[in-house]
Amino acid sequence: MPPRMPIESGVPDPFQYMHPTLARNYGAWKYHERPRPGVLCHTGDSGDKVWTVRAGTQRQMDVYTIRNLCDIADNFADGYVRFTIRSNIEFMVTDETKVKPLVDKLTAEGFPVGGTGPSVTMISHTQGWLHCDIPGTDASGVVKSLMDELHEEFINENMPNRVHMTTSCCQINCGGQGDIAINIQHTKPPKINHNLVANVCERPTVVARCPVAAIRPALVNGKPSLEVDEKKCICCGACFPPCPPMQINDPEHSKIAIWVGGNQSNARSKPTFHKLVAAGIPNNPPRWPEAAAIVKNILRVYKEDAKDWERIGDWVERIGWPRFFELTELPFTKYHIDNWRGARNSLNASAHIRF
Amino acid sequence: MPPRMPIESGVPDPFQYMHPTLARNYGAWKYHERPRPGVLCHTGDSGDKVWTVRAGTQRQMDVYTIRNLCDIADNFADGYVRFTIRSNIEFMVTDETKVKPLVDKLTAEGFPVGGTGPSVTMISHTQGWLHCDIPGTDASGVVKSLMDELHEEFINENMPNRVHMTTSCCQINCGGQGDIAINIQHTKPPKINHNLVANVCERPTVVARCPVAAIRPALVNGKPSLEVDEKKCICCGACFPPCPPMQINDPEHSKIAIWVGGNQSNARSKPTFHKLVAAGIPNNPPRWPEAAAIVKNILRVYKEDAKDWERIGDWVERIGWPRFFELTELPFTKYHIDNWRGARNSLNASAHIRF
Amino acid sequence: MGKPMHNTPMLDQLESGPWPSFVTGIKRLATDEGKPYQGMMVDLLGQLEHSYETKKGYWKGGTVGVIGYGGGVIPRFSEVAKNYPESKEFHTLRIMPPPGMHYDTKLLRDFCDVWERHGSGLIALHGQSGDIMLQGTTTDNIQPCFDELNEMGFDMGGAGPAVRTGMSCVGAARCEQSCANEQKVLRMLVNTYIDDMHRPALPYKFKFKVSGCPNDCMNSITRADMAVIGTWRDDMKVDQTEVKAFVAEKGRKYVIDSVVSRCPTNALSLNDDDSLEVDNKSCVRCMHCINVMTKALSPGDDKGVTILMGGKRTLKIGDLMGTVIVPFMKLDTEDDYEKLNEIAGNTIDFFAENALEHERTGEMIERIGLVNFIEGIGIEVDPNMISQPRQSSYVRMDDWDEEAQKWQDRKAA
Amino acid sequence: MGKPMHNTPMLDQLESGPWPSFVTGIKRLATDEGKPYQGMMVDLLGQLEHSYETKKGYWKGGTVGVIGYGGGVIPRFSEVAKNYPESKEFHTLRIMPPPGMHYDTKLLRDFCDVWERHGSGLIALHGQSGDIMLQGTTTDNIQPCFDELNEMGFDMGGAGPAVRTGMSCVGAARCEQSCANEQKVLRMLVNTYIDDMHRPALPYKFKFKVSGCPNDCMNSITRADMAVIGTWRDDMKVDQTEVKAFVAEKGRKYVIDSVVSRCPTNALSLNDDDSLEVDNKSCVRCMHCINVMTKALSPGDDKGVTILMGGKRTLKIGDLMGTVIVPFMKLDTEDDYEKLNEIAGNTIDFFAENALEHERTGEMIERIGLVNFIEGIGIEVDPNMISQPRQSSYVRMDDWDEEAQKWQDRKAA
Ligand code: SRM
Ligand code: SRM
Ligand code: SRM
Ligand code: SRM
Ligand code: SF4
Ligand code: SF4
Ligand code: SF4
Ligand code: SF4
Ligand code: SF4
Ligand code: SF4
Ligand code: SF4
Ligand code: SF4
Repeated sequence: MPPRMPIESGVPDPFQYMHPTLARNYGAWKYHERPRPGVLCHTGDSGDKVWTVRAGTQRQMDVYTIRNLCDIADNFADGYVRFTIRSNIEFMVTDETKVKPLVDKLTAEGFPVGGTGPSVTMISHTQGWLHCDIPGTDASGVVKSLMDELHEEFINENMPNRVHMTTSCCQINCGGQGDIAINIQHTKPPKINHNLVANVCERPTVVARCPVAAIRPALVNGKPSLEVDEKKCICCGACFPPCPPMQINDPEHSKIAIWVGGNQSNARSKPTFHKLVAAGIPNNPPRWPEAAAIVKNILRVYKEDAKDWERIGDWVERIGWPRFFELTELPFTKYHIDNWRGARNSLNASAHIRF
Repeated sequence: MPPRMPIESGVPDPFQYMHPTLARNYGAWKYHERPRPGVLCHTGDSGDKVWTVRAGTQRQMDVYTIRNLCDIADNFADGYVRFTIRSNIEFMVTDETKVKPLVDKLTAEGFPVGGTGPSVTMISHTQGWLHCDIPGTDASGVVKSLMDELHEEFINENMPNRVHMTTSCCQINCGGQGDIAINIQHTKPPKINHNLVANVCERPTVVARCPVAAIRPALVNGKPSLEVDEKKCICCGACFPPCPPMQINDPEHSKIAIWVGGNQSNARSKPTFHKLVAAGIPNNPPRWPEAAAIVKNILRVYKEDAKDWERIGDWVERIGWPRFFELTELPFTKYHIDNWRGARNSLNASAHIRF
Repeated sequence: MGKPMHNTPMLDQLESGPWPSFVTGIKRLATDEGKPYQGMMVDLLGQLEHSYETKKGYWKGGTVGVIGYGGGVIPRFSEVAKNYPESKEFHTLRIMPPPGMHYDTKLLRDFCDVWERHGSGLIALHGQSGDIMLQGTTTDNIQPCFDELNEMGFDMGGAGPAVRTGMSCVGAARCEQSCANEQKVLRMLVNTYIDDMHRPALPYKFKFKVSGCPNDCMNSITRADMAVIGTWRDDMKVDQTEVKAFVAEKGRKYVIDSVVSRCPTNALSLNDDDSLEVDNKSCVRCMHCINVMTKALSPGDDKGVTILMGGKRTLKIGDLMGTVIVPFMKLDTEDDYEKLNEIAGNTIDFFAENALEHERTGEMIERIGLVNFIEGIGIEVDPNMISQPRQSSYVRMDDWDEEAQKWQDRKAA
Repeated sequence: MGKPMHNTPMLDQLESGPWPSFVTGIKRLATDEGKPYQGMMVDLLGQLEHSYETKKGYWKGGTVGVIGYGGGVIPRFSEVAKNYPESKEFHTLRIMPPPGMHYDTKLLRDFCDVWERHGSGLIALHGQSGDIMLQGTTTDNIQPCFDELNEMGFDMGGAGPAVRTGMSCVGAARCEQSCANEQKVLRMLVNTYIDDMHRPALPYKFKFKVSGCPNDCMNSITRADMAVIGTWRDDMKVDQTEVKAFVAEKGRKYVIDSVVSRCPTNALSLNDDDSLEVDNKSCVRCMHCINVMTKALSPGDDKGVTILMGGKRTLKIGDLMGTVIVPFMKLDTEDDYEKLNEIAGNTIDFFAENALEHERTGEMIERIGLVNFIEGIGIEVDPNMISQPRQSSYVRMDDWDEEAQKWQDRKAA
């Protein structure tokens, strides 16, 4: 039998799987309301209304969990669902009376209903030790630990504005920019296993990939290997994927860093990158209590101090970084001051000071 | 006779020359008003009032002009004056009835009274052909030409906010940042007079000074000289002061460029640098009509379109650069887009677009 | 009886707490008597616990694929297979979902069934690039599994130096802010350049993301090489009755402080009669006021899209934002879509020819300058591309006059 | 009869028009029968006309000075002295004025008299760095001229790689916004480091500028290596009666749009009763609202200064802004002033030792990084120094814990 050649069908047509009310009102929605946390109600130009119930998932789901969600959709929500970019699942119903039973059922089955409006929604999520070849931590574990602690903030809408958090299990950062980002930060140069370099690494590639040109070819014990200028090395880990013997991950020295103020939406200010606020945090499975404490503390202060519609970044812009560090009691260090040559843009070139 | 050694007296004490009412109320002023263009009235905590009459000068004054101003001060203003950073002269009087005669006298003597509040005040001013060793144009002439044309805007307060303009007669830019800056812009690499290089230039110094490393030592006709890589050269003119045989000034190719939106004050936004809006403008003495026309046009549009208290930069931030180019009918070119590696900060990284 | 479980005291701690637990899910699979994946999942848990204990990962890459395609599978081989032999291969298949991630339950059940037969039973919905990630199978199972999914109408997503799986927001399907037909844009772009997805030959990855409005729920500006974002060109729609109702409900002070003062360009003014004045020429379509007063305000009727290019995350020169390349284009007719397609095609071609190995579009633009890039893809300069003109006089502008003329000619045309 | 005038048709055109004409002034000197400068000014006009015709400058530098000092004279020798012999030397003396540029007429007349005897009769009030510029004299006349001025109590300004003449705004002498004793700060700084002005031995120039408030009428942030700017730390003063009067006069809409919405940090809110609420913790002391409502609002009582360093104009790496080095310090006691003096001294020392030749402080800071600079001058990190913390994770932070401890210790102290 000749091999089966793929049908290059590409991205499938979504309409075949879309809730019929969504398909019918496609491009003709008028406004929305949030009758309660976790529930949206969209009204179409046609007068049609659709209620969406949003619930959290663990993203990496076993088939039983998925089938359970399908059962719920079949019984309570016309048999359709969609997923959000943050791995929340959404059930659409056209009959308002179905909302409460659906919410109750999801809650009973352990799927928290929430994540809408000014809540802390699901943390976006990368692979970690479960699957990636270069992770410094386990994204799924960090997220599970944090979401357990933030459950109340997920199922309520008590924040000043949406909180979009992210995780990344290495400095490549597959997780996105976040209001708060919890990311691996290496603090020591890679340790080289010189025996393996010759066989496993494309040496010119890895030399070229180092952003600060800290790697040079070298003969070690008579074998062709690599050498790292530890003074130059910024511990970014870029050398590790193309050259696994350049071990950057370290149980002790791969730390967690926390960044705040990333904002991808264009609402108010232009999109902004998140900024370093805390580092040197132990990478401490299975519950990462030190990282969780800092995140919760930042959220608490934000919740107390920010005004309606201020994202974390907007809030800090208003109150200023000095006050952010004061309120959160996080230490400010020389590492917060950017030091590359173009960093001038991050300096305060004004008499704008808050007291 | 032994040589007289200097008394290193430094900066003199100003109180000995200060109007007594200013000295008496030093540090204790309450508020000010502007009873008419060119006139300020400051009220002290003591209840003292002082009227200041501001008039334009040509900055580079002959002793007769200065003595004339002294006569006016003696006759109308208690014998005291001060100068502003923009070479305007200020007369202080404590008696309101003296204001009008003083204004009339100054006007009669050809010193325009104005430059206060939302007016176009005197353009700050550099040396040019009158004295500097590296000028591409004559600052005094440019300023005289422009101020003649802007006279009405100096003696009235019809602008949305203060207009602070500057000139610079080479790309070193001794003139400051300006709401509008009228500056020399070289467009061709320096022409080297190889016969003179060996004698006149510190060759290593000039090689080091080039910001893009375009200069290298070379033997020309057997003599040690310099060579410019014309592909790299950005025509900045930095090589000319230390090496006059590298002639950067060119009657044809040294052009005028106009920049807008420089703002040194911290009011509202942080201080900002001015930005290129027009270049390739002929350096055309004695009246520089092309440059003057562009400046006047920008001011006209600003005056028509800006809101109260918007400096030129604030105004453009509100309406956007596309609209600035639309309203002024100035061409937008690839040269407006910055091209150094850190230029990313000047790109529009958002969906913020105005229509 | 199935394979016995390893001791997993650390992972066990992740079973408690109110958030759904991936550990519980994996354990369910590991105790799923008689299922092909049971042993694999037992050892997976073992290896994962080992990672938790030692704080290190134990997967390495390799080469695994399906016939006809050069990418889409993320191969994983265990470095500790001696202790955890059954999960020694644990490859992931990336499958492209319907745009907007809409599913009926039949489809989801079908996915489960296929993956129960050929894989681990563990599915991630979805990966950060939007793929359905079928996580964990052996080299042998890849081909039959993919064949079944492909028969169901699904196709492999991107991996390696290739066009990648794209994402689009729920948009027109359920959002009043939508200014674009997100799914159509996404499908057209990815499906036109599907060859560059399935046979990776670009210098590096290339991602499309589509958001229906500047709220950018797909994070396209920071995470896509080519971001397409819906917007509008005419005046926003203002329902003054709803405005007044909003002011009445919230109070003037609240409206001034939360809406008017927060407009980034001071384009809003509250009139003394509680109606709202909008300076549409200064409005930058940031969405803030529309978000807050969604019943009173909405996007205009003359809709289209903005295109930004060059966004990416950290590797090599730090995070880069996408920047505006096409400030506005209509997407009404098929010709309009064709034009969009061409822009994408020109960009991919230019990228293929000019980027260095392992260099993203954003890094390339940074290296060669925006002007060279847009000239290369046949786009003309526009002041919307910049937040401000150059501030440094250090530039050579010999042919200013010619360049100025180009602009004049365009304006006259 | 004096020397005949050259033909100056181009310059003549600059005699018309309403603005005072420098050409008319120079002509007056050139026709000043019997004055020592007459011939010089005739030829000066000739050379200047030649420049206007040919669009080129004809001065070159050289070395001229006064006994005891290494700088302060800008020597100018004509390259076209053959045609304009009497202005073949045309040096400028830079003399430091009283801070705030206050004069009585006697003093000005004295300057005129000295310059009539020893120079060209042409005086620029003032140079862009604030000097009284006595423009145009011969090498021989420099010393006697300076001697007379020095006897009058005036001293030479800066030139070359030296501390330069400084500037301070009119400030406390006639401005309600002043938060500092500008003239005292300026005199102290310049006079303490006067040796570095008069005997140029720094890597490059070093400028002090002082503004009494953040309106920065001296442009200190963009034009000084060390900018000292008055500000306040407590709450701004609000006279609610005047606020209400202002609202009554201008209307609510105007006040909202011109004051409230323009506050850069949304620190203002107009109450429903037309009083103004100020969030002083968020206020950045930008001055805008105070400028607009000068009767109603004013700086607080707890005054002091902010210090910024590194501002300069274009040469070599493009314009640089000064950046915050000391967010706030009091200047009440003599000890406070001494502290300010020390900061300046440490900075000049560090600059002298660490800057490259012809490198300004701003360029040095850019090259070595802000942190190395502040450590070098003995200042500790402060979040007010930055507009935002780092955005790139590419940094080595091994000793985070130690650095964090330093902050904790400072906070505890
Ligand atoms: C469902 C989803 C799109 C999808 O295709 O899946 C979505 C849906 C909506 N977004 Fe979103 N956003 C979704 C992810 C995002 C993201 C991306 C992300 O989460 O990583 C962003 C940009 C994030 C960022 O900037 O970091 C995003 C930025 C916004 C904003 C801007 C918020 C702001 O003020 O900065 C709005 C406007 C608003 O809040 O009214 C918005 C508004 C909305 C509205 C109200 C639009 C509408 O009228 O229907 C939708 C639901 C509301 C709710 O949750 O209350 N959406 N939204 C995503 C839900 C994620 C989740 O499960 O929590
Ligand atoms: C006299 C002078 C200071 C001196 O020591 O000589 C001065 C004096 C005053 N300035 Fe100034 N400024 C003076 C140069 C400047 C400069 C520097 C310059 O002109 O190059 C700036 C910064 C320029 C810049 O940003 O480009 C400057 C930025 C301001 C501002 C901020 C304006 C803004 O909105 O951006 C104010 C506030 C205001 O307008 O109320 C101000 C306000 C004032 C006030 C109202 C302060 C007061 O309460 O007395 C003074 C006079 C008012 C008037 O003209 O209406 N002054 N002022 C300078 C007059 C220059 C001239 O002859 O025109
Ligand atoms: C699976 C996923 C994380 C997740 O759990 O969701 C992921 C996982 C990996 N990413 Fe990623 N990236 C994933 C979305 C992203 C995103 C998010 C996005 O697409 O919006 C980004 C940031 C956006 C961007 O493209 O910059 C991202 C930026 C990277 C980079 C850095 C690229 C760069 O130019 O800076 C690398 C490194 C590389 O490719 O060399 C990378 C590399 C990797 C590799 C292939 C690691 C490697 O080089 O061996 C990871 C494979 C993990 C595994 O075992 O499956 N991944 N990666 C996401 C893809 C799932 C999917 O197909 O849906
Ligand atoms: C006279 C004056 C212009 C004027 O007409 O007012 C002036 C004139 C010259 N400047 Fe300047 N600068 C003058 C204020 C400035 C300012 C303004 C300021 O101080 O606020 C600046 C910008 C601020 C700054 O310091 O960056 C300025 C930035 C320069 C530079 C560039 C310095 C840099 O680091 O980028 C040079 C080039 C150099 O020194 O190598 C320069 C060099 C020169 C030289 C010495 C040209 C040279 O290298 O041979 C000029 C001598 C002209 C002459 O024949 O008298 N001049 N120069 C100003 C000094 C008068 C005074 O003492 O009061
Ligand atoms: S962030 Fe790093 S470790 Fe985590 S999935 Fe992405 S590439 Fe792998
Ligand atoms: S960790 Fe980064 S900086 Fe260090 S050697 Fe590797 S690639 Fe270079
Ligand atoms: S701007 Fe240039 S030409 Fe003009 S005075 Fe300054 S250094 Fe001389
Ligand atoms: S003009 Fe500037 S860039 Fe050109 S050679 Fe001279 S110093 Fe270098
Ligand atoms: S990006 Fe805009 S159109 Fe798309 S879901 Fe978000 S708010 Fe709606
Ligand atoms: S959409 Fe944004 S920019 Fe436009 S008026 Fe509303 S708040 Fe202002
Ligand atoms: S800087 Fe401030 S204190 Fe000094 S004159 Fe200007 S407004 Fe007055
Ligand atoms: S001084 Fe500036 S920052 Fe402070 S309240 Fe007034 S406008 Fe706002």
